[in-house]
Amino acid sequence: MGAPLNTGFQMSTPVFKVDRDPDRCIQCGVCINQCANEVHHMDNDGWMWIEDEKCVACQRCAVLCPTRAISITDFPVIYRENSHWGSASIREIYRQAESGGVLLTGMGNPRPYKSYFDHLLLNASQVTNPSIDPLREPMELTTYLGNKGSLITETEKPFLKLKVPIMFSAMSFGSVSLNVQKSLSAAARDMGTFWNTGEGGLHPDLKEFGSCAVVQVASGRFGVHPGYLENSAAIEIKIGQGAKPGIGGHLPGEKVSEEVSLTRMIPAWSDAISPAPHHDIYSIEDLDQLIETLKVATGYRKPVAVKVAAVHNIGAIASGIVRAGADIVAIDGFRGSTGAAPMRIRDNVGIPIEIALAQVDSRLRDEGIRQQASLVAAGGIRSSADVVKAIALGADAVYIASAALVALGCHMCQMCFTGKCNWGLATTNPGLSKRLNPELGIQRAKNLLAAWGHEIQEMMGGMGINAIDSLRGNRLMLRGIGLNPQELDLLGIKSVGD
Amino acid sequence: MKVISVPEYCLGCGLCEIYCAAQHDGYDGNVLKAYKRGQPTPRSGLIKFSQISWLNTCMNCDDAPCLNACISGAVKRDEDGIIYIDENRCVQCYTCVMVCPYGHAQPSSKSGRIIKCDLCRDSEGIPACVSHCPNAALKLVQGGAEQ
Amino acid sequence: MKYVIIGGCIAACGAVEGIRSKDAQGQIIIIDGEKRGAYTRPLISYFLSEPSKYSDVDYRSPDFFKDRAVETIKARVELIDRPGQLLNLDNGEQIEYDRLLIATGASPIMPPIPGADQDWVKSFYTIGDAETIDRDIEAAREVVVIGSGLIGMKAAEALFKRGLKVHLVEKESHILPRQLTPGAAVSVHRHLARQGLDIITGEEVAVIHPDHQIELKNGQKLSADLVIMAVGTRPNVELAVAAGLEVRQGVVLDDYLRTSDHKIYAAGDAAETLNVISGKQEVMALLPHAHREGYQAGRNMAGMDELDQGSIPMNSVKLLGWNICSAGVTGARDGELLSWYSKEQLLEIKVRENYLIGYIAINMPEVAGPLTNAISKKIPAAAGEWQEFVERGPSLATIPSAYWQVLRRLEANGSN
Amino acid sequence: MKLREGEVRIPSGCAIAGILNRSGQRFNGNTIISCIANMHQRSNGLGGGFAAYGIYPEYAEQYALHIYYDHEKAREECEYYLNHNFNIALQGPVPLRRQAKINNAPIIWRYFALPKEGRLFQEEIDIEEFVFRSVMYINSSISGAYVASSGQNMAAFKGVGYPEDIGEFFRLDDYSAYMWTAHGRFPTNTPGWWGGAHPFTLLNWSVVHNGEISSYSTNRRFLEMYGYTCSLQTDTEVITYAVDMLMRRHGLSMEDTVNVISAPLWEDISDDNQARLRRVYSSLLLNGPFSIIVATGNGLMAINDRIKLRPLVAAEKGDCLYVSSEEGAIKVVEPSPDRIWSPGGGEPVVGLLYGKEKLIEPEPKIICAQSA
Repeated sequence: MGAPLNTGFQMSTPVFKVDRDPDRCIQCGVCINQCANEVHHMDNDGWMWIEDEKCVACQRCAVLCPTRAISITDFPVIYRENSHWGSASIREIYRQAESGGVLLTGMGNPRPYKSYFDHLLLNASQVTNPSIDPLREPMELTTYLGNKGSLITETEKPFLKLKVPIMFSAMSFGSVSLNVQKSLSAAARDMGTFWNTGEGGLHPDLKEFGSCAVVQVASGRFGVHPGYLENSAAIEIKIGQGAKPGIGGHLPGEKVSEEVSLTRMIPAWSDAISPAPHHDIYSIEDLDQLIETLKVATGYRKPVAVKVAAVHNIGAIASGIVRAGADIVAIDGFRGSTGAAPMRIRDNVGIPIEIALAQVDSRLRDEGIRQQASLVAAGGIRSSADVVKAIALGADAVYIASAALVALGCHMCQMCFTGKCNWGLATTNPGLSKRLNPELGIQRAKNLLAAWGHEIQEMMGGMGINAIDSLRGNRLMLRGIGLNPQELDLLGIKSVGD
Repeated sequence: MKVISVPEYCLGCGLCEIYCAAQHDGYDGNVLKAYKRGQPTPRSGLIKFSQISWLNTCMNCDDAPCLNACISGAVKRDEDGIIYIDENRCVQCYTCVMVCPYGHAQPSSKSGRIIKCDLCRDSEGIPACVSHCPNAALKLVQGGAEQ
Repeated sequence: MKYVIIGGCIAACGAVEGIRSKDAQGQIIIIDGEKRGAYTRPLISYFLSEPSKYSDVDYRSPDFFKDRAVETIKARVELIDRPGQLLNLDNGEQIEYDRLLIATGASPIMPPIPGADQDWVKSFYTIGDAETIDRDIEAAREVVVIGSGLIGMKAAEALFKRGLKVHLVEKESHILPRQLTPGAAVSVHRHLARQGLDIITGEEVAVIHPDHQIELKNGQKLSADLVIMAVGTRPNVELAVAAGLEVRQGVVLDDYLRTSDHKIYAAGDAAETLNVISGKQEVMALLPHAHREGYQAGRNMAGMDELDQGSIPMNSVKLLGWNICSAGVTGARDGELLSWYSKEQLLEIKVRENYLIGYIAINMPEVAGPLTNAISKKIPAAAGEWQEFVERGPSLATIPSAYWQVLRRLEANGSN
Repeated sequence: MKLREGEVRIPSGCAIAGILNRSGQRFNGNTIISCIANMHQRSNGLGGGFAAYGIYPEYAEQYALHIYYDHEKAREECEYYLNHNFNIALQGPVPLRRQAKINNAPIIWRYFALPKEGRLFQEEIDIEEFVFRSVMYINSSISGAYVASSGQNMAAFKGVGYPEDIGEFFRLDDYSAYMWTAHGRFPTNTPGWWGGAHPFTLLNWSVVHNGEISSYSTNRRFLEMYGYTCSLQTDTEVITYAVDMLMRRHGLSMEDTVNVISAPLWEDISDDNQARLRRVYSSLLLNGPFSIIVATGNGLMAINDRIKLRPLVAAEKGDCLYVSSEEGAIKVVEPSPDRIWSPGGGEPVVGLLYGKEKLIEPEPKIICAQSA
């Protein structure tokens, strides 16, 4: 059994160094009142001091400092590194030797694995056909998600209509503040797309945003009740998450406030732990039953999505999910983010979304069942170019979460699990969560979608395409750069120059 | 016009006061110069009231008590409806202070004369406190408060 | 509609604004016996202290009346002919009115002290008085000010600033008896005395001898080149009395600021208006009130039927660097007295059943405005909140939350 | 090694033209040759071709399979396959006029044939589907063989060269048809392969096309899910298959087919059927610049992409309907038409033989998606 040491002594030096330029500091105290980690201090006699070891480099103080007096750098004392033992490895061992615990972390996999999006290039029209100017010509981004069927004569299945092929991915109330959900839900509504409740129920304040919500049913069943399912646009069964495939959700007790507890229907201030598997899904036929159950429960009026993490055998898994009756398959790549995950899982489990997506799309086409379900790609989408690439690889739409949080102010400090998010996002502390004014948040999120929408239109216009439908699975619009033949084959694309 | 606070989203960070002070007295918004070279004085004070806070700005009341009470004509209203202080006329009787329901108009610690929010009427654009609030907790709105 | 206003000062200006806020066309005539137009009476002490700096004491811009199409007649009214709705002027003219406002103001009281009729015994009430005194003190070294009300105190301060030796004689037991409690008066007294003012309280002037000796009732003698009489004012109600209107101390008004003749209104220092704390009609001769009453009377004369909201006694004065604000009830009998003080600061509040009914704030301008308003708007606090306000240290952040809620600063949406 | 068309996708510009006599009166190939020759500048000598309807009245019930062979071995292999599956009424080389401007022609044979009853019974499919699958098989599995056309009472004549020279080469003045379509090509490299020329045909369908379908990969991958093998990598092939799938296999009306391939903008869609069509067949929206003429034995339909990025002109004179890339080409053969107009984007020009109501009939069977 691990146990904390009986000393406050720490082997490691601070990770970051916080510098205050005395020539610029006016002792206004903004840094002090804004740092939830209590890095900055001022004594009654005006003496200011800093605790570097508490700094997580969230940049809140540096951004708000009116005189730009604060700078945060890597702490200059480096470990005696070698190419195998990096300073992070060493520091993590110190931490574990002191705590005896699993290392927790937040946000997405930061390790330098290959990012395939960065090895894909897009096409543009030259001479043989005209590019289309999106400022002068219509440029359609409208996307429908669901089981399209193959024939017009079939009864139409329920679907989601997106005005922009980007949805906000699952972030539960609890992992993020209510103001984050208020921002994203209203932005989704205004922009004609959808947000996702995550596994945390729907807060009463957000009832009116149920019609643009994908409500999640996950292994903990937190917040799930008939009214929750009914007040939704679609239901998503969450099997796995890209940041932590194979393990359940974990909301640390510090974030389970009274409101969170009511919304999730769990005790306050206790850890909310979703089981690793759904205990009613031990195989694919069980998934079939749960999908059918949810459809019956909502009168076949709502599409049911299944979200899985991108893992090794994703093609076959996705095929099984479609055959089990899912209308939408969401695949979450290994760059996907989380509010809290064991670091080793986040950094070492799963596969890239680009490869997974290409494999799933091809597999479903090979099996002739691609029309039966829409594909939503998630996990590490950073820009409109990533969106275009994902759609060209075969996605119908994408989920964004990290990008949405960054739009709301996230500075990627990866400390979501502490509940002390200085930007008021990954926290339920009222004093911190008020730092996101939804009025601003809504506009920022809307701006992001609008900006990406414009950029997608520009790229489509360049390719001579004026409907996003014609980009979907249009892999001729992609070329690989710096990829080996096997990677090109897996992605189903040609190399640049070919 | 007036600046109103949204206490629900006021962080109490105090940037409004800092930028307010730096906008007046000829500092022209230069915070560093104002605080390193001068004695900047904010026109509006931040009130931290238990869990919440707000900036105590002037409501530019329609029937402004300060304007009615001023014995020397130092409190004036301009063509935009902004109430401001003609410092040269202020005799420091503090009658305006005594009648302002918000406790907004206050004597300057430097001159003893009254200073108050004038919506940065001498500068371009929206008031400094509004434009520098990191959380949109301050808004410039039309209309004055009833008194 | 033809409006006539007797008097041309603060209440008259308010009335013009009030009438014009509803009636842009009606004829307005002001009959003003003063040589000078509307000026700010409290400024005369500033003028006296530094005439070159404070020569401009006008209340409104020179074109104020002209811009509002107001005709001014420099004359005195001799008689109000109510049945005929006529005014007889001392220049022989007769003016008809549809609505009449009596804004005749007040006059200083000259007590019957032997020797008070000498020409070096002055009142200090008009700009004319101030100009005369300014001339007379060129050669003077010592002055006695009788009365330590606001006028007396400001006169004493102005003369002190001019370099004269000032003796202040107050018959009550402490200075500013209408504004301060004995306790609060002590600190102000000390502050002024430390600066060099000679203050004699609980004493009266018996005789003003022609040899410039001023003899007190206790036999003490003061010498002075000049004596300033500042023992108070009395409403100018002679016209109202002669016209048969109801008059007590001032002209008696109903809730709409009408006299017993509903075509005739009154406002300002000559009138009795509602003191919201006492609930009684009183003469509260204060500049902000004069303007407010004039404004309200003007609106009602122009056809509105708006109840006068009343007001409270309040004062703000600065004496040799110290600011003293007081409002509401300061007398000893009413409510619970809570006090807070630190170096050169003092706050006394009077609380009755969670309502603030009075305060004295010395060098505490931060909280004065909200306290005044809490009294005049009768905003109740929760039990114990006023006590907490004092115990935690008075500031805007410790003012009872109920107050801010009424001002809508604590609402969730924060909008006004 | 240079890849031939079918192994590489080649963008090209083009001229197209079509003439239909709605009363069914036949006329020889000189008219359409004059028409397409007028647009000489729109081709570059690297591809030209024609589709002719009504040319084989004596074998009207037979499927006229025009097949190109790279070598005799391919012919042997293909004929072995045909003999196994079809009863062949007549076979032989297509009459040609050898002349200097046309080189490197493949071996060109034609077969008038009907599927063997026994084979149809074995496969449990209808006759058209059988022919369709046979064509797919020959094109994808018999090396060096390529089916140029496979319809009834019609044929495609196409090759590498200017269209007027190709017409000369195929002796089109010897044929009479009630409907001709033509194509002149401007590919951006040297395909040198006759199979890659237009029109592209399948069963009675023929398609001539000017443009580049930016949605090619999307359309192709969708069609491949339904058993279409896109061996040519040409846009025209994809268009033909799309129309075949929608109209023949899924039984959509002509209007609905247009609502798929040249779908109106979402903002212009008001009725739910149109919206539904876009949702189900969003992957068959032909995106990018094109003008096409789709023909069957019943008539033709000419249509532009939905924002009209390529030229298309139509004209009428008496029983005759003319469609062309350029007005001038129509005026060459009909100097005074009754009506001449330029159809808007996504607005079809339809011409049918008198008495016909649809491009294909009888009511087609609906054949569902099949797994590979």
